[in-house]
Amino acid sequence: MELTLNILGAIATIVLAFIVGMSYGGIVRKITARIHNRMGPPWYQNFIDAFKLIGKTTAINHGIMQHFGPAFVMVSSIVSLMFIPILNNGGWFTNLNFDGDLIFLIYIMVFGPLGMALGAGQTGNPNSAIGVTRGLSQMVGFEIPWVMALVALMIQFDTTSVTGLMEAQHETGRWMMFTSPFAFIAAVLAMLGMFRYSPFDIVGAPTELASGPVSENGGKYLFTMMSSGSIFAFVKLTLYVDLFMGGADNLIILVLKTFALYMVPVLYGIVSPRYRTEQSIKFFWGWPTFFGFIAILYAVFV
Amino acid sequence: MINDKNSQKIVDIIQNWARKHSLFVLAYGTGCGAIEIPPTMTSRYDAERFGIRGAATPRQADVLLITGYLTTKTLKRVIRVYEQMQDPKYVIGFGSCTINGGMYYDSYNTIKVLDKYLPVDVYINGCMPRPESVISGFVKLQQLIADGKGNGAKEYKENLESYRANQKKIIPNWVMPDYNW
Amino acid sequence: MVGSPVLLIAIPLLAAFMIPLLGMIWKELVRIIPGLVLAFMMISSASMLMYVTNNGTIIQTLAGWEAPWGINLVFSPLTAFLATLMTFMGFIVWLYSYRFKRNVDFEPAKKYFIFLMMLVAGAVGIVITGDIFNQFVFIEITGISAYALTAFYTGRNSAEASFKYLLMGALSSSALLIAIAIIYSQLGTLNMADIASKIHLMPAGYKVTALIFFMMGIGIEAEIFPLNGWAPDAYTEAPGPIGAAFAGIVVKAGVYAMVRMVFTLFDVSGAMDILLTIGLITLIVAETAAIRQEKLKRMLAYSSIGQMGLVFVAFGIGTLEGVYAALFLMLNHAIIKPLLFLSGSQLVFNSKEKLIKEVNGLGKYMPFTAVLFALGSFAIVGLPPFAGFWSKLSVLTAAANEGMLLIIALILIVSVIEIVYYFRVVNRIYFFDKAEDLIPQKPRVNAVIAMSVLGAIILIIGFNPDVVSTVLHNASADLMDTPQYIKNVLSAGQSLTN
Amino acid sequence: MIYLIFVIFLGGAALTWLSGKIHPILRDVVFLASLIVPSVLFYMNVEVGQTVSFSLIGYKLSWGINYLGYLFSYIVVGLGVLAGFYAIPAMKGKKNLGFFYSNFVLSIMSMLGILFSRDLISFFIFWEIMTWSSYLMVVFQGKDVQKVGIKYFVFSAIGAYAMLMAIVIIYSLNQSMMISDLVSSFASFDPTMQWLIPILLLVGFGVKSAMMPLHVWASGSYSHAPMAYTSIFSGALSKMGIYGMVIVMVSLVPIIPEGFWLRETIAWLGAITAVGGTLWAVAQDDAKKLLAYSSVAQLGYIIVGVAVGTPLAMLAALFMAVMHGLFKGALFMVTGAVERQTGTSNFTEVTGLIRKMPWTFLAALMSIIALAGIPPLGGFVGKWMLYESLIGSSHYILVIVIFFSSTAAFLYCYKFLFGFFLGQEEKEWAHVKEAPAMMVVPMLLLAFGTFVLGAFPGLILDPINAGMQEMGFASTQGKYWEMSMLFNEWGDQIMLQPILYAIIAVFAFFAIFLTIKGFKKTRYVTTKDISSSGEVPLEHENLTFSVNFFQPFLRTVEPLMKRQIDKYYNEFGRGMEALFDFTRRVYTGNGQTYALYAVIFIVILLMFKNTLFGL
Amino acid sequence: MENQMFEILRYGIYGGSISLILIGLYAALTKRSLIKIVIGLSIVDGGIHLLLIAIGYVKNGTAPIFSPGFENAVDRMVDPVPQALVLTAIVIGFAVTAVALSLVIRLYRHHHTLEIDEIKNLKW
Repeated sequence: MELTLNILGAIATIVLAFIVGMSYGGIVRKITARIHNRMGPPWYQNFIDAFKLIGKTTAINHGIMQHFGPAFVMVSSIVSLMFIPILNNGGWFTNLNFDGDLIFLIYIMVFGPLGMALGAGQTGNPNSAIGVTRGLSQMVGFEIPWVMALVALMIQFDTTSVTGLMEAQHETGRWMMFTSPFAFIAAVLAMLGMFRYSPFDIVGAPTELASGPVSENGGKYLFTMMSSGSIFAFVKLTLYVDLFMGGADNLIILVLKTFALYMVPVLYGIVSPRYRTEQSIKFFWGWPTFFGFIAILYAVFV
Repeated sequence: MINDKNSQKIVDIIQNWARKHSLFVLAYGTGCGAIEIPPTMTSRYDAERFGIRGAATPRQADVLLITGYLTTKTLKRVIRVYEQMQDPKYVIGFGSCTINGGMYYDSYNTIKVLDKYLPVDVYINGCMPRPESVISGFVKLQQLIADGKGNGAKEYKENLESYRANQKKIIPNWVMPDYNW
Repeated sequence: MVGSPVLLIAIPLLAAFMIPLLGMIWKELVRIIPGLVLAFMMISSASMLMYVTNNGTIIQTLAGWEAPWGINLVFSPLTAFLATLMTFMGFIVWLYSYRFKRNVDFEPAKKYFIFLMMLVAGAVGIVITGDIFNQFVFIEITGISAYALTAFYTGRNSAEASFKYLLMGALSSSALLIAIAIIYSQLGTLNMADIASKIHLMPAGYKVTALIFFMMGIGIEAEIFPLNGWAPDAYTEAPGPIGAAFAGIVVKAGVYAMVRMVFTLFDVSGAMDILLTIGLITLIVAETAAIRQEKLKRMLAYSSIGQMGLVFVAFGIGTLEGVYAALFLMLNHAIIKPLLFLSGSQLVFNSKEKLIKEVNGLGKYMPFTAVLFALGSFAIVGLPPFAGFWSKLSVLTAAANEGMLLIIALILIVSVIEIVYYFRVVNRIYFFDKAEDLIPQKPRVNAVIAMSVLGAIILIIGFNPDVVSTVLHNASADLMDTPQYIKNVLSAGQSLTN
Repeated sequence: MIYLIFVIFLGGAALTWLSGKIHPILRDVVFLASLIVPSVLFYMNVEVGQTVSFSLIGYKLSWGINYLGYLFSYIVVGLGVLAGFYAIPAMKGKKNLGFFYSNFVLSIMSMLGILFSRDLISFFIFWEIMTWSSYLMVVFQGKDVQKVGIKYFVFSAIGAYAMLMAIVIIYSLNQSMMISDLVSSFASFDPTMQWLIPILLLVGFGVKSAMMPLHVWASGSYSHAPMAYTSIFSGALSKMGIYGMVIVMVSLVPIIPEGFWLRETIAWLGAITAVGGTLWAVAQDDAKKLLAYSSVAQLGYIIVGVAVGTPLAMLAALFMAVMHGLFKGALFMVTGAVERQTGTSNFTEVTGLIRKMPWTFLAALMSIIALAGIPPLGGFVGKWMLYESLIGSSHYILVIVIFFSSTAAFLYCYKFLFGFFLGQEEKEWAHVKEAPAMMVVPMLLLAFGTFVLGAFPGLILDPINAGMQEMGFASTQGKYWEMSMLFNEWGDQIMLQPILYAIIAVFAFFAIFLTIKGFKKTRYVTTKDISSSGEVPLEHENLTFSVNFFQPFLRTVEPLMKRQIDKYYNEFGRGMEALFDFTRRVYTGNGQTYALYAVIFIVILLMFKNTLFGL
Repeated sequence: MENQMFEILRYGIYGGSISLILIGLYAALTKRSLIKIVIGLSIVDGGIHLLLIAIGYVKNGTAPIFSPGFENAVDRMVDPVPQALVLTAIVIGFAVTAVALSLVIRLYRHHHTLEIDEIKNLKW
């Protein structure tokens, strides 16, 4: 019985993440359009796209890795979702989150890009492989400040568990973005890269690489990629909210907080041109890393 | 349940609705008409409000937009791109050149009637067609899809041999992989 | 016990002069007689070694004159050990050079074996004599036969090498004579034991001067640094087995003479440090020179000099352990370096310039020789489980027990250099392509036997060093125990009259 | 019994060589038997703590195995036997195979001997046997022998002689060669020696484990040895350095006053090794070189763990050592298989083998996932523990450095998979077949091992725990997670099944979804059928992207890679050779000069006799 | 007086022999001709032999032979040992010189010169 409930809860979580993530995507398209002084598509446009992609009657692949690549990506998204506390008090969305810690999350989050990279590699499309190399290079860039921020938190609260960090946050009663501001700055700057909006969209660079790693994926493959991307966005946002913004007591607060956070990379991206790979790596190893370093010093000495 | 005709119909209706509202366009800029695509997509005319969106590769695209005249040299590529697209897929012939050759009616190296080589679902008349007419063409396509009449791909598959014959007439050295479907 | 000490000198000398006569009877006797003589010497000295180990030193006086007056031969554990080693090496060299060149004429073979006999006799004489002038004579016998053997090939280079050797040798004999003159003028005796017992009577200035002249005189034979200019040339130009004989026999005799002088005859306090310093300088200079050599035998020669430096370092440590280590090193070097010379000269047998690069790829064509050369290289750089490792280890422990960390470090650094040049050659033998025009020489059966005996000894000592440790312990104790030596000789406790 | 094992090894080595002259098949059988028989005897009959003692020229020697050695013996024997099976088809048709196989056996014997040594002398002897047998393997293929082989051997010799110096110093202080005596009396040595001995020993072990300034031999040697051997060279032999380092770090360093600094230095050296190795691995175009540098980097992590030395860090390091043996062994085998089937191991030449060599790919994929430290495979467990231990012991900057390196490792991980197996299927490699089963099975077994250990790390953590307990750590049996002050939610559970289950469930669901959805309409197309702007790539057109693979990244990190320590060594070597060339000119070749030397010698001695002879 | 003279003479002989040694050494070290070098070495030998004899000499010495009428001359006998030594040394020196000269001949055949500076094929 408990198991059934757990599974139901997990499914509910996934559905929630899917819906929220997809809606955010649509809303972003809408906002972008408004900034461009356009009408833009409806906010549910992404759902329509996704549904259409399922409805594609044919699909091709170049081999087993391309076939299963999207599944790898999905594993990364959903498993990390399972290990992240959605709400402060758990409830329906508890899942496995008491077992999760940050190091595990960092690594399981890499699982997806690797799967995507394998799928992209198998297609034999040079654009895909180039996109992948760029993506991996950029990942080396933004992971540094991100991990520095996380390490700063771990030092400060003596735990690597997400739930542990959240509890600590509750005890102090203040959001971590205020108790450890430098870590927050570093993490947010790293987040810019994580979401791959411009100026860090070199990976998929539409006019240059023909959408990069996914350029050979259509139909169901693209659908899986897209929905896992949406879930993943939700995962990342929730994680940030959990860590830096005190988590959320109910879904509405969660949505508000994640949405507010989401606007940072989106709005920054809309008004930015695109960095080359070197530039983006150098960007991440510059100020964000510096802030990360300050955050660690702050955590050690304050 | 899938075999049940009625339910299949319902599914079709829903799917067609989705297809109609989500057109990923591969704008193959074959001729001068390509200049009309940017205004169509950007702020002034904003095709995205119809769910029309650019696609980067044929694998992801639903609509192949042939913008203008098609030289014999480009035809091969266009056929290739079309065949790489996933079903269901649609072709829009853009401008007079795709209908009857337009101002290139007597050119030795353009094809005159696109329909002989690819199953065109919607023609957009004009030389050049303005973005308004492009959008109206898309709306027409959406209607066709909603009615379940956007069957260009099916037609192409059924009449593949005649299409191939026509194509091979234009393209002398035919070194292409066979159509996968 | 077979034979007696005097026979070890008399028989080979006699045989040396009998060889031409016997050769008239049957030409093959020229080759066979030396073998028989050397075999007898080997067996005899080995049996006496066993006797000495069990029963103590044998002192043999010649012509009935008692110790301080007459000449006596001392067969103590140390000298017995060295004599056995030398005669054994002599036998191996004979075995190897039984038909050194396939179509060598009668005349050269005759000369070769005459001088080889004299060389062995002289070297054994240096070791077992108890009289410094007698020792001088034996040094000269060894020297003259060595000059002649160096010039055995009639090429221009061998004459040049021989002349350099001779020049230095003449200086050496002069220095020795001067030293003998000084000692005799002060103490009026030439017997080693007698000198040792009276040395404290000698004024310090004379004593040191005599020691210095001795050091120079014997140092030339023992290849210490500034005096060893002749050595690389002689090793390079002498026939391969003679190079082996130099490394295995002559130099060992020189080293023995040197340490007997420093440890037994003179009680000069600073001599040990001088020995240590000279040894260290020799080691470093020779090994660094070896790394840049282009000729194989010349490289081996420098390596040999370097090893002698290491032996002197070990002696210079001055403790019983140091002496033990030095003797162990001498033993190993006397086995391994001849193996290298023999197999090395086999490898470059058909090449004109005898360059290192001419051994390229010979591992495939001369598998046995190449394996033995590689084995020798592995052993001499001190890789376990081969013989060289144990001696290196004992040197290092001896030095460590005296707290000489810097010296340990230097020895080890030099060992790295050694590894570089030996492995360069081994690599060339096995992993390079053979030069087109070089025809590999097939070793003859006797050469193979000679080399494989040495190889087997290397393995045996390597896997079980205990087989030699008793002998070495006795020998080192013998060298360190001067009063016992004096007592043995002067009282002639167990003298043998003949 | 212990003697018997080594006698069988030695005899097996000799017999292998001899039987090679009779018949190749006999040789293979003898070879395998001489690997397997002693191993079986070892596991059946030898128990921990059982020792035999004997004495050799005055040194008391003793052989026996302890728990730590038992742990390492798993790597040595397991990898050795598998690589032995792998070697037979892999080396088929090469020359001098008798030599190769007997050396192989000797190598395994020497490694086992190191683990058996309870005294320093036999430790050193086996160490040197290991060194030269591996050296002979490095130069076995005869390419670039002088450069690579000599470099390897010189560095090994420097390490070994540093170790030998430490050994003789220990002997002079202790008059005993037993390791246990050293450990018990180390505290009574004077502080200079307490510093000197561990540093010398660490230099020795650092060379074998490719620690930073001593690592320059590694890339060349790992890539030049036959791959069948490199899998144990990198997988097991380098672990001997780690084994020694563990002993030093645990038994000696804590006793040193201010030994903290030594720990920190070694840890930082390890971290720099990891970063440098990773960056250079990313820059390689040859699979062997890539894996070689990757080994250097992985050993860097292990060194960090050993040097930090908290119980969790030690647990992590030992776990990673075992894991590294598994996955790096498998990866080198994969490279060997690819090289055997295609004739090259260069990424710019080989592509798209996934459908030609699916099983090899599977092994490569699993090993790479383990290497990258991605859950659920075993590599993750080690990295996880390492991070936690570093954070727990306040090595914050070190964590970042390690993390940087392991993130950058994804780059070369992907390069390896992509270079060989993914990408365009070129016509040139159309004929390539899957490697023989005898090669594929060992690497699949190793790869599967990473999977098992990822799900059930307790299997190997228990032996590690036994080894650590023996070295004086408190028992951690059954509470590995609690050791981490940071994270103990998993209580006494030593399995990571929740992760595994979650991953498998999700993966299975979506794999099924992707497969079933439109099953009939899902088609496979060739890799030439890509959206290349409508252009039809012809058969001979090479569309593979493999040159300058990570150019932007490398351009970014160029300043870091400019400082190549190899260059300084080369400069130093050249300088020394010039110096030696100069000094040997004292031998002018003129007999008179030599005579003059003699006169000068005697004059100097006579002039300074008072000072020199202490009159 | 006579004693003094004898001592002076003795030291004169010592000095003479040492100067012979030095002269020979000078010749061996500075002369470029092989023949002269060999001659120099012989001179050194001669000096040393002289030195040895001088060491053994006793004032008004007689031959160390016990013969009728000279039974009490033991005190006046010169030391026989150095003489024996010198005899041996002379023989050895002779042998060495002979070998040296034969080598010189051979070197001359090959090099057509006696300059020692020219004969440096083997070096370093």
